[in-house]
Amino acid sequence: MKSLTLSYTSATVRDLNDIREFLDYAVVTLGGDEDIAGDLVLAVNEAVTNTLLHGYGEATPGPVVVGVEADGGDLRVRLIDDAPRFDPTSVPPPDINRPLEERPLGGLGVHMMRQLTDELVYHLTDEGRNELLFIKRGALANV
Amino acid sequence: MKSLTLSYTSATVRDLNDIREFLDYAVVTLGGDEDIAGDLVLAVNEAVTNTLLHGYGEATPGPVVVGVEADGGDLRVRLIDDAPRFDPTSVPPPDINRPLEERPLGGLGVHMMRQLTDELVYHLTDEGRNELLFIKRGALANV
Amino acid sequence: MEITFWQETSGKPVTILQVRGDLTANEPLEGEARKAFAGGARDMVLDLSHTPYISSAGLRAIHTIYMLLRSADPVDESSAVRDIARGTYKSPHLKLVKPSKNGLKALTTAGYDIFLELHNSLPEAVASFG
Amino acid sequence: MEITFWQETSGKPVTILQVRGDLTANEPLEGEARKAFAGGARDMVLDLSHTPYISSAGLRAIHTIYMLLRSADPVDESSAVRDIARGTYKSPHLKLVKPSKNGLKALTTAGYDIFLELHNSLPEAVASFG
Ligand SMILES: Nc1ncnc2c1ncn2[C@@H]1O[C@H](COP(=O)(O)OP(=O)(O)O)[C@@H](O)[C@H]1O
Ligand SMILES: Nc1ncnc2c1ncn2[C@@H]1O[C@H](COP(=O)(O)OP(=O)(O)O)[C@@H](O)[C@H]1O
Repeated sequence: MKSLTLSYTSATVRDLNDIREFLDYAVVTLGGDEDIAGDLVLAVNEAVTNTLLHGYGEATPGPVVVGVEADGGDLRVRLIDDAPRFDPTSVPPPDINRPLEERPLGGLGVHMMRQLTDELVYHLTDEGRNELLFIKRGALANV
Repeated sequence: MKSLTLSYTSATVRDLNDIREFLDYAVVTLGGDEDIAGDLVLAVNEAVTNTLLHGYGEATPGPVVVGVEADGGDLRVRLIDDAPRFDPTSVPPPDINRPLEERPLGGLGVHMMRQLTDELVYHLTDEGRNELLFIKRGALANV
Repeated sequence: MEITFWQETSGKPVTILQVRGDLTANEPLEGEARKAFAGGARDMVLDLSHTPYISSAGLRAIHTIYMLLRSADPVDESSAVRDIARGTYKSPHLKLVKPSKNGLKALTTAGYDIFLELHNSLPEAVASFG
Repeated sequence: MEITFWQETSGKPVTILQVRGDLTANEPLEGEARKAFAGGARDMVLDLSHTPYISSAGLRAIHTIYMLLRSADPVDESSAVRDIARGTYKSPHLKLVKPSKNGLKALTTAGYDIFLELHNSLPEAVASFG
Protein backbone atom coordinates (compact mmCIF):
# COMPACT_ATOMS: atom_id res chain seq x y z
CA MET A 1 0.00 0.00 0.00
CA LYS A 2 1.14 3.47 -0.84
CA SER A 3 -0.32 6.62 0.66
CA LEU A 4 0.11 10.38 0.70
CA THR A 5 -0.98 12.49 3.62
CA LEU A 6 -1.39 16.20 4.22
CA SER A 7 -1.69 17.24 7.88
CA TYR A 8 -2.52 20.53 9.52
CA THR A 9 -2.45 21.23 13.22
CA SER A 10 -4.68 24.24 12.55
CA ALA A 11 -6.31 24.50 9.17
CA THR A 12 -8.56 27.33 7.98
CA VAL A 13 -10.59 27.94 4.83
CA ARG A 14 -7.50 29.62 3.37
CA ASP A 15 -5.94 26.14 3.19
CA LEU A 16 -8.69 24.70 0.98
CA ASN A 17 -6.88 25.67 -2.18
CA ASP A 18 -3.76 23.76 -1.16
CA ILE A 19 -5.86 20.81 -0.05
CA ARG A 20 -7.52 20.60 -3.47
CA GLU A 21 -4.14 20.81 -5.21
CA PHE A 22 -2.72 18.14 -2.93
CA LEU A 23 -5.65 15.81 -3.66
CA ASP A 24 -5.21 16.21 -7.38
CA TYR A 25 -1.47 15.58 -7.11
CA ALA A 26 -1.89 12.59 -4.79
CA VAL A 27 -4.58 10.85 -6.85
CA VAL A 28 -2.56 11.19 -10.04
CA THR A 29 0.66 10.10 -8.29
CA LEU A 30 -1.08 6.97 -7.04
CA GLY A 31 -2.19 6.15 -10.58
CA GLY A 32 -5.72 7.56 -10.70
CA ASP A 33 -6.81 9.51 -13.74
CA GLU A 34 -7.87 13.16 -13.92
CA ASP A 35 -11.53 12.20 -13.88
CA ILE A 36 -11.21 10.29 -10.60
CA ALA A 37 -9.09 13.13 -9.24
CA GLY A 38 -11.78 15.65 -10.21
CA ASP A 39 -14.49 13.66 -8.41
CA LEU A 40 -12.44 13.28 -5.25
CA VAL A 41 -11.36 16.92 -5.22
CA LEU A 42 -15.01 18.01 -5.43
CA ALA A 43 -16.21 15.52 -2.80
CA VAL A 44 -13.44 16.00 -0.27
CA ASN A 45 -13.44 19.79 -0.65
CA GLU A 46 -17.07 19.77 0.50
CA ALA A 47 -16.27 17.65 3.54
CA VAL A 48 -13.27 19.74 4.60
CA THR A 49 -15.30 22.92 4.09
CA ASN A 50 -17.99 21.51 6.39
CA THR A 51 -15.41 20.53 9.00
CA LEU A 52 -14.00 24.04 8.98
CA LEU A 53 -17.28 25.96 8.83
CA HIS A 54 -19.75 23.75 10.71
CA GLY A 55 -17.37 21.57 12.75
CA TYR A 56 -14.78 23.99 14.13
CA GLY A 57 -16.62 27.20 13.18
CA GLU A 58 -15.30 29.70 10.66
CA ALA A 59 -13.21 31.68 13.13
CA THR A 60 -11.60 28.64 14.78
CA PRO A 61 -8.81 26.75 13.03
CA GLY A 62 -8.41 23.06 13.88
CA PRO A 63 -6.53 19.89 12.98
CA VAL A 64 -7.23 18.34 9.59
CA VAL A 65 -5.58 15.26 8.11
CA VAL A 66 -6.19 14.28 4.48
CA GLY A 67 -4.75 10.90 3.46
CA VAL A 68 -4.95 9.39 -0.01
CA GLU A 69 -4.34 5.65 -0.19
CA ALA A 70 -3.92 3.12 -2.98
CA ASP A 71 -5.14 -0.26 -1.82
CA GLY A 72 -5.22 -2.89 -4.53
CA GLY A 73 -7.31 -1.34 -7.28
CA ASP A 74 -9.17 0.98 -4.92
CA LEU A 75 -8.42 4.57 -4.11
CA ARG A 76 -9.42 5.87 -0.70
CA VAL A 77 -9.32 9.32 0.81
CA ARG A 78 -9.29 9.40 4.59
CA LEU A 79 -10.33 12.66 6.24
CA ILE A 80 -9.74 13.04 9.96
CA ASP A 81 -10.70 15.94 12.21
CA ASP A 82 -11.18 16.72 15.91
CA ALA A 83 -14.41 18.67 15.54
CA PRO A 84 -17.53 17.59 17.46
CA ARG A 85 -18.80 14.20 16.37
CA PHE A 86 -20.66 14.47 13.08
CA ASP A 87 -21.71 11.73 10.67
CA PRO A 88 -22.49 13.23 7.24
CA THR A 89 -23.89 9.92 5.99
CA SER A 90 -26.81 10.58 8.35
CA VAL A 91 -27.82 13.74 6.44
CA PRO A 92 -30.96 13.02 4.36
CA PRO A 93 -30.44 13.47 0.61
CA PRO A 94 -31.96 16.53 -1.11
CA ASP A 95 -34.53 15.99 -3.86
CA ILE A 96 -32.65 17.19 -6.90
CA ASN A 97 -35.56 16.47 -9.21
CA ARG A 98 -37.49 19.42 -7.83
CA PRO A 99 -37.19 22.76 -9.60
CA LEU A 100 -34.97 25.36 -8.00
CA GLU A 101 -37.89 27.45 -6.71
CA GLU A 102 -39.05 24.57 -4.56
CA ARG A 103 -35.71 23.79 -3.05
CA PRO A 104 -33.99 25.20 0.02
CA LEU A 105 -30.70 27.02 -0.60
CA GLY A 106 -27.61 24.91 0.12
CA GLY A 107 -27.62 21.41 1.47
CA LEU A 108 -25.75 20.06 -1.55
CA GLY A 109 -22.33 19.41 -0.01
CA VAL A 110 -23.04 16.00 1.50
CA HIS A 111 -25.01 15.07 -1.62
CA MET A 112 -21.93 15.78 -3.75
CA MET A 113 -19.75 13.67 -1.42
CA ARG A 114 -22.10 10.73 -1.89
CA GLN A 115 -22.64 11.12 -5.61
CA LEU A 116 -18.99 11.45 -6.49
CA THR A 117 -17.74 8.41 -4.57
CA ASP A 118 -18.66 4.73 -4.69
CA GLU A 119 -18.85 4.58 -0.93
CA LEU A 120 -18.77 7.13 1.86
CA VAL A 121 -18.01 5.62 5.27
CA TYR A 122 -18.02 7.47 8.57
CA HIS A 123 -16.58 6.23 11.80
CA LEU A 124 -15.53 7.64 15.12
CA THR A 125 -11.96 6.58 15.92
CA ASP A 126 -10.87 5.15 19.26
CA GLU A 127 -9.42 8.57 20.05
CA GLY A 128 -12.82 10.16 19.40
CA ARG A 129 -11.90 11.76 16.10
CA ASN A 130 -14.19 11.98 13.08
CA GLU A 131 -12.93 9.77 10.27
CA LEU A 132 -14.56 9.91 6.88
CA LEU A 133 -13.57 7.54 4.07
CA PHE A 134 -14.22 8.35 0.41
CA ILE A 135 -13.88 5.18 -1.65
CA LYS A 136 -13.45 4.89 -5.42
CA ARG A 137 -13.52 1.22 -6.41
CA GLY A 138 -11.37 -0.06 -9.24
CA ALA A 139 -9.94 3.41 -9.74
CA LEU A 140 -6.48 1.91 -10.21
CA ALA A 141 -7.51 -1.05 -12.33
CA ASN A 142 -4.84 -0.35 -14.95
CA VAL A 143 -1.92 0.08 -12.57
CA MET B 1 2.34 23.10 11.70
CA LYS B 2 1.61 21.73 8.29
CA SER B 3 3.07 18.51 6.93
CA LEU B 4 2.93 16.22 3.92
CA THR B 5 3.71 12.54 4.14
CA LEU B 6 4.31 9.78 1.64
CA SER B 7 4.10 6.23 3.03
CA TYR B 8 4.92 2.87 1.54
CA THR B 9 4.33 -0.48 3.16
CA SER B 10 6.85 -1.94 0.75
CA ALA B 11 9.04 0.43 -1.17
CA THR B 12 11.67 -0.53 -3.75
CA VAL B 13 14.22 1.43 -5.76
CA ARG B 14 11.56 1.79 -8.44
CA ASP B 15 9.78 4.18 -6.06
CA LEU B 16 12.73 6.59 -5.79
CA ASN B 17 11.53 8.62 -8.74
CA ASP B 18 8.13 9.23 -7.13
CA ILE B 19 9.78 9.99 -3.81
CA ARG B 20 11.93 12.69 -5.40
CA GLU B 21 8.92 14.20 -7.14
CA PHE B 22 6.94 14.15 -3.92
CA LEU B 23 9.74 15.90 -2.03
CA ASP B 24 9.93 18.64 -4.62
CA TYR B 25 6.17 19.10 -4.57
CA ALA B 26 5.97 19.07 -0.77
CA VAL B 27 8.79 21.53 -0.17
CA VAL B 28 7.34 24.00 -2.65
CA THR B 29 3.81 23.54 -1.28
CA LEU B 30 5.06 24.32 2.21
CA GLY B 31 6.65 27.52 0.95
CA GLY B 32 10.25 26.47 0.34
CA ASP B 33 11.96 27.62 -2.84
CA GLU B 34 13.35 25.47 -5.66
CA ASP B 35 16.85 25.72 -4.29
CA ILE B 36 15.86 24.30 -0.89
CA ALA B 37 13.79 21.68 -2.66
CA GLY B 38 16.80 20.70 -4.79
CA ASP B 39 19.01 20.27 -1.72
CA LEU B 40 16.46 18.17 0.12
CA VAL B 41 15.70 16.02 -2.91
CA LEU B 42 19.40 15.24 -3.28
CA ALA B 43 19.97 14.58 0.42
CA VAL B 44 16.87 12.50 1.09
CA ASN B 45 17.24 10.49 -2.12
CA GLU B 46 20.63 9.32 -0.84
CA ALA B 47 19.19 8.26 2.50
CA VAL B 48 16.25 6.39 1.01
CA THR B 49 18.58 4.70 -1.48
CA ASN B 50 20.74 3.53 1.44
CA THR B 51 17.70 2.27 3.33
CA LEU B 52 16.60 0.26 0.32
CA LEU B 53 20.02 -1.04 -0.76
CA HIS B 54 21.95 -1.38 2.50
CA GLY B 55 19.11 -1.49 5.04
CA TYR B 56 16.55 -3.83 3.53
CA GLY B 57 18.78 -5.18 0.75
CA GLU B 58 18.08 -4.60 -2.94
CA ALA B 59 15.78 -7.59 -3.37
CA THR B 60 13.69 -6.93 -0.26
CA PRO B 61 11.04 -4.18 -0.26
CA GLY B 62 10.22 -2.58 3.08
CA PRO B 63 8.26 0.22 4.76
CA VAL B 64 9.38 3.77 4.09
CA VAL B 65 7.74 6.95 5.36
CA VAL B 66 8.84 10.36 4.09
CA GLY B 67 7.32 13.33 5.92
CA VAL B 68 7.94 16.98 5.08
CA GLU B 69 7.06 19.45 7.83
CA ALA B 70 6.89 23.22 8.11
CA ASP B 71 7.64 24.26 11.67
CA GLY B 72 7.93 27.99 12.15
CA GLY B 73 10.56 29.06 9.62
CA ASP B 74 12.19 25.63 9.51
CA LEU B 75 11.63 22.89 7.03
CA ARG B 76 12.16 19.31 8.18
CA VAL B 77 12.09 16.03 6.33
CA ARG B 78 11.46 12.99 8.50
CA LEU B 79 12.50 9.63 7.08
CA ILE B 80 11.35 6.50 8.89
CA ASP B 81 12.17 2.89 8.10
CA ASP B 82 12.11 -0.54 9.75
CA ALA B 83 15.51 -1.69 8.51
CA PRO B 84 18.20 -2.78 11.01
CA ARG B 85 19.34 0.04 13.25
CA PHE B 86 21.73 2.31 11.40
CA ASP B 87 22.91 5.80 12.29
CA PRO B 88 24.34 7.55 9.20
CA THR B 89 25.66 10.44 11.29
CA SER B 90 28.21 7.96 12.64
CA VAL B 91 29.75 7.46 9.19
CA PRO B 92 33.13 9.28 9.03
CA PRO B 93 33.26 12.02 6.38
CA PRO B 94 35.26 11.40 3.19
CA ASP B 95 38.21 13.71 2.40
CA ILE B 96 36.92 15.52 -0.65
CA ASN B 97 40.11 17.55 -0.99
CA ARG B 98 42.06 14.53 -2.18
CA PRO B 99 42.31 13.94 -5.93
CA LEU B 100 40.09 11.26 -7.38
CA GLU B 101 42.94 8.75 -7.80
CA GLU B 102 43.48 8.70 -4.07
CA ARG B 103 39.86 8.24 -3.10
CA PRO B 104 37.81 5.09 -2.69
CA LEU B 105 34.84 4.72 -5.01
CA GLY B 106 31.52 5.67 -3.43
CA GLY B 107 31.01 6.71 0.15
CA LEU B 108 29.53 10.08 -0.86
CA GLY B 109 25.87 9.54 0.00
CA VAL B 110 26.03 10.35 3.69
CA HIS B 111 28.39 13.24 2.92
CA MET B 112 25.76 14.73 0.60
CA MET B 113 23.08 14.34 3.28
CA ARG B 114 25.22 16.31 5.72
CA GLN B 115 26.38 18.97 3.30
CA LEU B 116 22.96 19.75 1.91
CA THR B 117 21.16 20.18 5.25
CA ASP B 118 21.77 22.44 8.21
CA GLU B 119 21.36 19.55 10.58
CA LEU B 120 21.04 15.80 10.22
CA VAL B 121 19.63 14.08 13.31
CA TYR B 122 19.27 10.35 13.81
CA HIS B 123 17.23 8.67 16.46
CA LEU B 124 15.79 5.27 17.16
CA THR B 125 12.06 5.55 17.87
CA ASP B 126 10.33 3.86 20.80
CA GLU B 127 9.06 1.27 18.34
CA GLY B 128 12.63 0.55 17.26
CA ARG B 129 12.38 2.27 13.88
CA ASN B 130 15.14 4.34 12.29
CA GLU B 131 14.17 8.00 12.16
CA LEU B 132 16.34 10.48 10.32
CA LEU B 133 15.62 14.22 10.37
CA PHE B 134 16.90 16.56 7.66
CA ILE B 135 16.62 20.14 8.88
CA LYS B 136 16.78 23.32 6.82
CA ARG B 137 16.71 26.32 9.14
CA GLY B 138 14.95 29.52 8.12
CA ALA B 139 13.90 27.90 4.86
CA LEU B 140 10.46 29.45 5.21
CA ALA B 141 11.54 32.86 6.47
CA ASN B 142 9.40 34.69 3.93
CA VAL B 143 6.18 32.79 4.49
CA MET C 1 -11.97 34.09 -8.30
CA GLU C 2 -12.58 37.27 -10.24
CA ILE C 3 -15.99 38.48 -11.33
CA THR C 4 -16.69 41.00 -14.06
CA PHE C 5 -20.06 42.17 -15.29
CA TRP C 6 -21.13 44.21 -18.26
CA GLN C 7 -24.21 44.73 -20.43
CA GLU C 8 -24.90 43.81 -24.00
CA THR C 9 -27.54 46.13 -25.42
CA SER C 10 -27.59 45.38 -29.14
CA GLY C 11 -30.86 43.47 -28.70
CA LYS C 12 -32.70 43.02 -25.41
CA PRO C 13 -30.37 44.28 -22.65
CA VAL C 14 -28.54 41.31 -21.20
CA THR C 15 -26.12 41.44 -18.28
CA ILE C 16 -23.13 39.16 -18.44
CA LEU C 17 -21.55 37.95 -15.23
CA GLN C 18 -18.21 36.38 -16.00
CA VAL C 19 -16.39 34.32 -13.38
CA ARG C 20 -12.67 33.71 -13.81
CA GLY C 21 -11.15 31.08 -11.55
CA ASP C 22 -12.69 28.63 -9.12
CA LEU C 23 -16.19 29.38 -7.89
CA THR C 24 -15.84 28.28 -4.28
CA ALA C 25 -17.66 31.00 -2.37
CA ASN C 26 -21.14 32.36 -2.80
CA GLU C 27 -20.82 35.92 -1.49
CA PRO C 28 -18.70 37.58 -4.19
CA LEU C 29 -20.83 36.35 -7.07
CA GLU C 30 -24.12 37.01 -5.26
CA GLY C 31 -22.87 40.51 -4.42
CA GLU C 32 -22.09 41.34 -8.04
CA ALA C 33 -25.41 39.92 -9.20
CA ARG C 34 -27.30 42.00 -6.61
CA LYS C 35 -25.45 45.12 -7.75
CA ALA C 36 -26.42 44.43 -11.37
CA PHE C 37 -30.00 43.66 -10.31
CA ALA C 38 -30.20 46.91 -8.33
CA GLY C 39 -29.06 48.66 -11.51
CA GLY C 40 -32.03 47.21 -13.36
CA ALA C 41 -30.62 44.00 -14.81
CA ARG C 42 -33.38 41.41 -15.30
CA ASP C 43 -31.78 39.01 -17.79
CA MET C 44 -28.40 37.55 -17.06
CA VAL C 45 -25.84 35.23 -18.55
CA LEU C 46 -23.50 33.61 -16.09
CA ASP C 47 -20.35 32.82 -18.03
CA LEU C 48 -18.63 29.86 -16.39
CA SER C 49 -16.40 28.98 -19.32
CA HIS C 50 -13.35 30.19 -17.38
CA THR C 51 -14.34 28.38 -14.19
CA PRO C 52 -12.41 25.14 -13.71
CA TYR C 53 -14.03 24.33 -10.41
CA ILE C 54 -17.43 24.87 -8.75
CA SER C 55 -18.15 23.91 -5.13
CA SER C 56 -21.53 23.68 -3.39
CA ALA C 57 -21.03 27.28 -2.27
CA GLY C 58 -20.83 28.21 -5.94
CA LEU C 59 -24.03 26.27 -6.60
CA ARG C 60 -25.68 28.21 -3.82
CA ALA C 61 -24.75 31.47 -5.54
CA ILE C 62 -26.26 30.27 -8.81
CA HIS C 63 -29.42 29.23 -7.00
CA THR C 64 -29.63 32.63 -5.28
CA ILE C 65 -29.24 34.55 -8.55
CA TYR C 66 -31.87 32.36 -10.15
CA MET C 67 -34.31 33.15 -7.33
CA LEU C 68 -33.47 36.85 -7.49
CA LEU C 69 -34.33 37.10 -11.19
CA ARG C 70 -37.34 34.88 -10.72
CA SER C 71 -38.70 37.19 -7.97
CA ALA C 72 -38.83 40.14 -10.42
CA ASP C 73 -41.06 38.38 -12.90
CA PRO C 74 -44.46 37.66 -11.35
CA VAL C 75 -46.04 37.29 -14.83
CA ASP C 76 -43.76 34.42 -15.40
CA GLU C 77 -44.93 32.59 -12.29
CA SER C 78 -48.02 30.98 -13.76
CA SER C 79 -46.51 29.77 -17.01
CA ALA C 80 -43.56 28.55 -15.01
CA VAL C 81 -45.78 26.42 -12.82
CA ARG C 82 -47.31 24.90 -15.96
CA ASP C 83 -43.95 24.26 -17.61
CA ILE C 84 -42.51 22.87 -14.42
CA ALA C 85 -45.41 20.42 -14.27
CA ARG C 86 -44.66 19.45 -17.87
CA GLY C 87 -40.95 19.19 -17.17
CA THR C 88 -40.17 21.69 -19.92
CA TYR C 89 -39.34 24.69 -17.78
CA LYS C 90 -35.96 26.32 -18.01
CA SER C 91 -35.20 29.65 -16.39
CA PRO C 92 -35.99 32.36 -18.97
CA HIS C 93 -33.92 35.01 -17.15
CA LEU C 94 -30.72 33.19 -16.29
CA LYS C 95 -28.62 31.28 -18.80
CA LEU C 96 -25.26 29.71 -18.23
CA VAL C 97 -22.22 29.30 -20.42
CA LYS C 98 -20.87 25.80 -19.88
CA PRO C 99 -18.02 25.33 -17.43
CA SER C 100 -15.23 22.78 -17.76
CA LYS C 101 -15.79 19.10 -17.13
CA ASN C 102 -15.32 19.36 -13.36
CA GLY C 103 -17.52 22.41 -13.09
CA LEU C 104 -20.17 20.60 -15.07
CA LYS C 105 -19.97 17.67 -12.66
CA ALA C 106 -21.02 19.96 -9.82
CA LEU C 107 -23.99 21.30 -11.84
CA THR C 108 -25.23 17.88 -12.93
CA THR C 109 -24.74 16.29 -9.51
CA ALA C 110 -27.07 18.98 -8.15
CA GLY C 111 -29.54 18.55 -11.02
CA TYR C 112 -29.08 22.20 -12.05
CA ASP C 113 -28.49 21.24 -15.68
CA ILE C 114 -32.14 20.17 -15.87
CA PHE C 115 -33.53 23.50 -14.71
CA LEU C 116 -31.04 25.94 -16.24
CA GLU C 117 -30.15 26.46 -19.87
CA LEU C 118 -26.54 25.61 -20.62
CA HIS C 119 -24.92 27.14 -23.71
CA ASN C 120 -21.64 26.33 -25.36
CA SER C 121 -20.53 29.91 -25.85
CA LEU C 122 -21.23 33.41 -24.59
CA PRO C 123 -22.61 34.72 -27.92
CA GLU C 124 -24.94 31.74 -28.11
CA ALA C 125 -26.16 32.38 -24.57
CA VAL C 126 -26.74 36.10 -25.22
CA ALA C 127 -28.53 35.38 -28.51
CA SER C 128 -30.84 32.91 -26.76
CA PHE C 129 -32.64 35.85 -25.09
CA GLY C 130 -33.89 36.74 -28.59
CA MET D 1 18.26 7.96 -18.21
CA GLU D 2 19.42 7.51 -21.78
CA ILE D 3 23.06 7.37 -22.81
CA THR D 4 24.39 7.93 -26.32
CA PHE D 5 27.99 7.93 -27.40
CA TRP D 6 29.72 8.97 -30.59
CA GLN D 7 33.12 10.13 -31.79
CA GLU D 8 34.27 13.48 -33.07
CA THR D 9 37.29 12.97 -35.32
CA SER D 10 37.86 16.35 -36.92
CA GLY D 11 40.84 16.95 -34.60
CA LYS D 12 42.10 14.49 -32.01
CA PRO D 13 39.46 11.71 -31.74
CA VAL D 14 37.18 12.50 -28.83
CA THR D 15 34.38 10.29 -27.59
CA ILE D 16 31.26 12.04 -26.39
CA LEU D 17 29.09 10.35 -23.79
CA GLN D 18 25.81 12.16 -23.54
CA VAL D 19 23.40 11.49 -20.68
CA ARG D 20 19.77 12.47 -21.04
CA GLY D 21 17.70 12.40 -17.88
CA ASP D 22 18.61 11.85 -14.25
CA LEU D 23 21.94 10.15 -13.55
CA THR D 24 20.92 7.99 -10.61
CA ALA D 25 22.64 4.70 -11.33
CA ASN D 26 26.25 3.94 -12.09
CA GLU D 27 26.04 0.77 -14.18
CA PRO D 28 24.53 2.05 -17.44
CA LEU D 29 26.97 4.93 -17.81
CA GLU D 30 29.96 2.84 -16.74
CA GLY D 31 28.91 0.16 -19.20
CA GLU D 32 28.79 2.57 -22.14
CA ALA D 33 32.12 4.10 -21.16
CA ARG D 34 33.76 0.65 -20.95
CA LYS D 35 32.36 -0.20 -24.38
CA ALA D 36 33.85 3.00 -25.83
CA PHE D 37 37.12 2.36 -24.01
CA ALA D 38 37.30 -1.19 -25.37
CA GLY D 39 36.81 0.33 -28.84
CA GLY D 40 39.92 2.47 -28.31
CA ALA D 41 38.48 5.67 -26.84
CA ARG D 42 41.03 7.41 -24.62
CA ASP D 43 39.65 10.96 -24.47
CA MET D 44 36.09 11.52 -23.42
CA VAL D 45 33.60 14.31 -22.89
CA LEU D 46 30.78 13.51 -20.54
CA ASP D 47 27.92 15.77 -21.59
CA LEU D 48 25.72 16.40 -18.55
CA SER D 49 23.92 19.42 -19.95
CA HIS D 50 20.70 17.38 -20.26
CA THR D 51 21.02 15.88 -16.78
CA PRO D 52 18.77 17.61 -14.25
CA TYR D 53 19.78 15.39 -11.39
CA ILE D 54 22.89 13.48 -10.29
CA SER D 55 22.96 11.15 -7.27
CA SER D 56 25.98 9.68 -5.51
CA ALA D 57 25.62 6.63 -7.76
CA GLY D 58 26.09 8.99 -10.71
CA LEU D 59 29.18 10.44 -9.05
CA ARG D 60 30.53 6.95 -8.66
CA ALA D 61 30.16 6.38 -12.40
CA ILE D 62 32.06 9.58 -13.15
CA HIS D 63 34.80 8.54 -10.74
CA THR D 64 35.01 5.11 -12.37
CA ILE D 65 35.32 6.54 -15.89
CA TYR D 66 37.96 8.95 -14.67
CA MET D 67 39.99 6.06 -13.25
CA LEU D 68 39.50 3.99 -16.40
CA LEU D 69 40.97 6.71 -18.65
CA ARG D 70 43.68 7.45 -16.12
CA SER D 71 44.76 3.79 -16.10
CA ALA D 72 45.50 3.91 -19.85
CA ASP D 73 47.98 6.78 -19.63
CA PRO D 74 51.04 5.72 -17.63
CA VAL D 75 53.12 8.56 -19.14
CA ASP D 76 50.73 10.95 -17.57
CA GLU D 77 51.23 9.49 -14.09
CA SER D 78 54.40 11.41 -13.21
CA SER D 79 53.31 14.84 -14.42
CA ALA D 80 50.00 14.22 -12.76
CA VAL D 81 51.64 13.58 -9.42
CA ARG D 82 53.51 16.86 -9.84
CA ASP D 83 50.41 18.82 -10.81
CA ILE D 84 48.38 17.22 -8.06
CA ALA D 85 50.99 18.37 -5.58
CA ARG D 86 50.76 21.87 -7.06
CA GLY D 87 47.00 21.76 -6.99
CA THR D 88 46.81 22.48 -10.72
CA TYR D 89 45.92 19.03 -11.96
CA LYS D 90 42.73 18.50 -13.88
CA SER D 91 42.03 15.26 -15.71
CA PRO D 92 43.42 15.63 -19.25
CA HIS D 93 41.33 12.73 -20.58
CA LEU D 94 37.89 13.39 -19.16
CA LYS D 95 36.06 16.69 -19.46
CA LEU D 96 32.52 17.45 -18.43
CA VAL D 97 29.84 19.65 -19.91
CA LYS D 98 28.14 21.44 -17.04
CA PRO D 99 24.91 20.00 -15.69
CA SER D 100 21.99 22.03 -14.33
CA LYS D 101 22.13 23.74 -10.95
CA ASN D 102 21.08 20.63 -9.01
CA GLY D 103 23.47 18.39 -10.90
CA LEU D 104 26.24 20.87 -10.21
CA LYS D 105 25.42 20.75 -6.50
CA ALA D 106 26.19 17.04 -6.46
CA LEU D 107 29.53 17.60 -8.22
CA THR D 108 30.66 20.45 -5.97
CA THR D 109 29.48 18.75 -2.77
CA ALA D 110 31.78 15.87 -3.70
CA GLY D 111 34.63 18.20 -4.67
CA TYR D 112 34.65 16.83 -8.21
CA ASP D 113 34.57 20.31 -9.72
CA ILE D 114 38.11 20.85 -8.40
CA PHE D 115 39.58 17.81 -10.10
CA LEU D 116 37.58 17.72 -13.33
CA GLU D 117 37.31 20.36 -16.05
CA LEU D 118 33.81 21.73 -16.41
CA HIS D 119 32.83 23.36 -19.69
CA ASN D 120 29.80 25.42 -20.59
CA SER D 121 29.08 23.70 -23.89
CA LEU D 122 29.86 20.54 -25.78
CA PRO D 123 31.86 22.27 -28.57
CA GLU D 124 33.94 24.06 -25.93
CA ALA D 125 34.63 20.78 -24.14
CA VAL D 126 35.60 18.98 -27.38
CA ALA D 127 37.82 21.88 -28.46
CA SER D 128 39.60 21.83 -25.10
CA PHE D 129 41.37 18.61 -26.13
CA GLY D 130 43.19 20.71 -28.75
N1 LIG E 1 -18.72 18.76 10.06
C1 LIG E 1 -19.97 19.13 10.41
N2 LIG E 1 -20.25 19.39 11.69
C2 LIG E 1 -21.52 19.75 12.04
N3 LIG E 1 -22.53 19.87 11.17
C3 LIG E 1 -22.32 19.63 9.88
C4 LIG E 1 -21.03 19.25 9.43
N4 LIG E 1 -21.10 19.06 8.10
C5 LIG E 1 -22.38 19.31 7.74
N5 LIG E 1 -23.12 19.65 8.81
C6 LIG E 1 -24.57 19.95 8.81
O1 LIG E 1 -25.16 19.29 7.69
C7 LIG E 1 -25.82 20.24 6.85
C8 LIG E 1 -25.73 19.82 5.39
O2 LIG E 1 -24.40 19.98 4.92
P1 LIG E 1 -24.14 20.20 3.38
O3 LIG E 1 -24.87 19.14 2.62
O4 LIG E 1 -22.69 20.25 3.16
O5 LIG E 1 -24.79 21.58 2.99
P2 LIG E 1 -24.50 23.05 3.49
O6 LIG E 1 -23.16 23.05 4.15
O7 LIG E 1 -24.54 23.85 2.23
O8 LIG E 1 -25.62 23.39 4.42
C9 LIG E 1 -25.14 21.56 7.16
O9 LIG E 1 -26.01 22.65 6.91
C10 LIG E 1 -24.84 21.42 8.63
O10 LIG E 1 -25.95 21.75 9.41
N1 LIG F 1 20.65 2.26 5.91
C1 LIG F 1 21.86 1.66 6.02
N2 LIG F 1 21.98 0.45 6.62
C2 LIG F 1 23.18 -0.14 6.74
N3 LIG F 1 24.34 0.39 6.31
C3 LIG F 1 24.30 1.58 5.70
C4 LIG F 1 23.07 2.27 5.52
N4 LIG F 1 23.34 3.44 4.90
C5 LIG F 1 24.67 3.46 4.70
N5 LIG F 1 25.26 2.35 5.18
C6 LIG F 1 26.71 2.05 5.16
O1 LIG F 1 27.40 3.29 5.12
C7 LIG F 1 28.27 3.32 3.98
C8 LIG F 1 28.39 4.73 3.44
O2 LIG F 1 27.17 5.10 2.82
P1 LIG F 1 27.17 6.21 1.69
O3 LIG F 1 27.92 7.41 2.20
O4 LIG F 1 25.77 6.46 1.28
O5 LIG F 1 28.00 5.63 0.48
P2 LIG F 1 27.74 4.36 -0.45
O6 LIG F 1 26.32 3.96 -0.28
O7 LIG F 1 28.05 4.86 -1.81
O8 LIG F 1 28.71 3.33 0.03
C9 LIG F 1 27.68 2.32 3.01
O9 LIG F 1 28.64 1.78 2.14
C10 LIG F 1 27.11 1.26 3.94
O10 LIG F 1 28.12 0.36 4.32
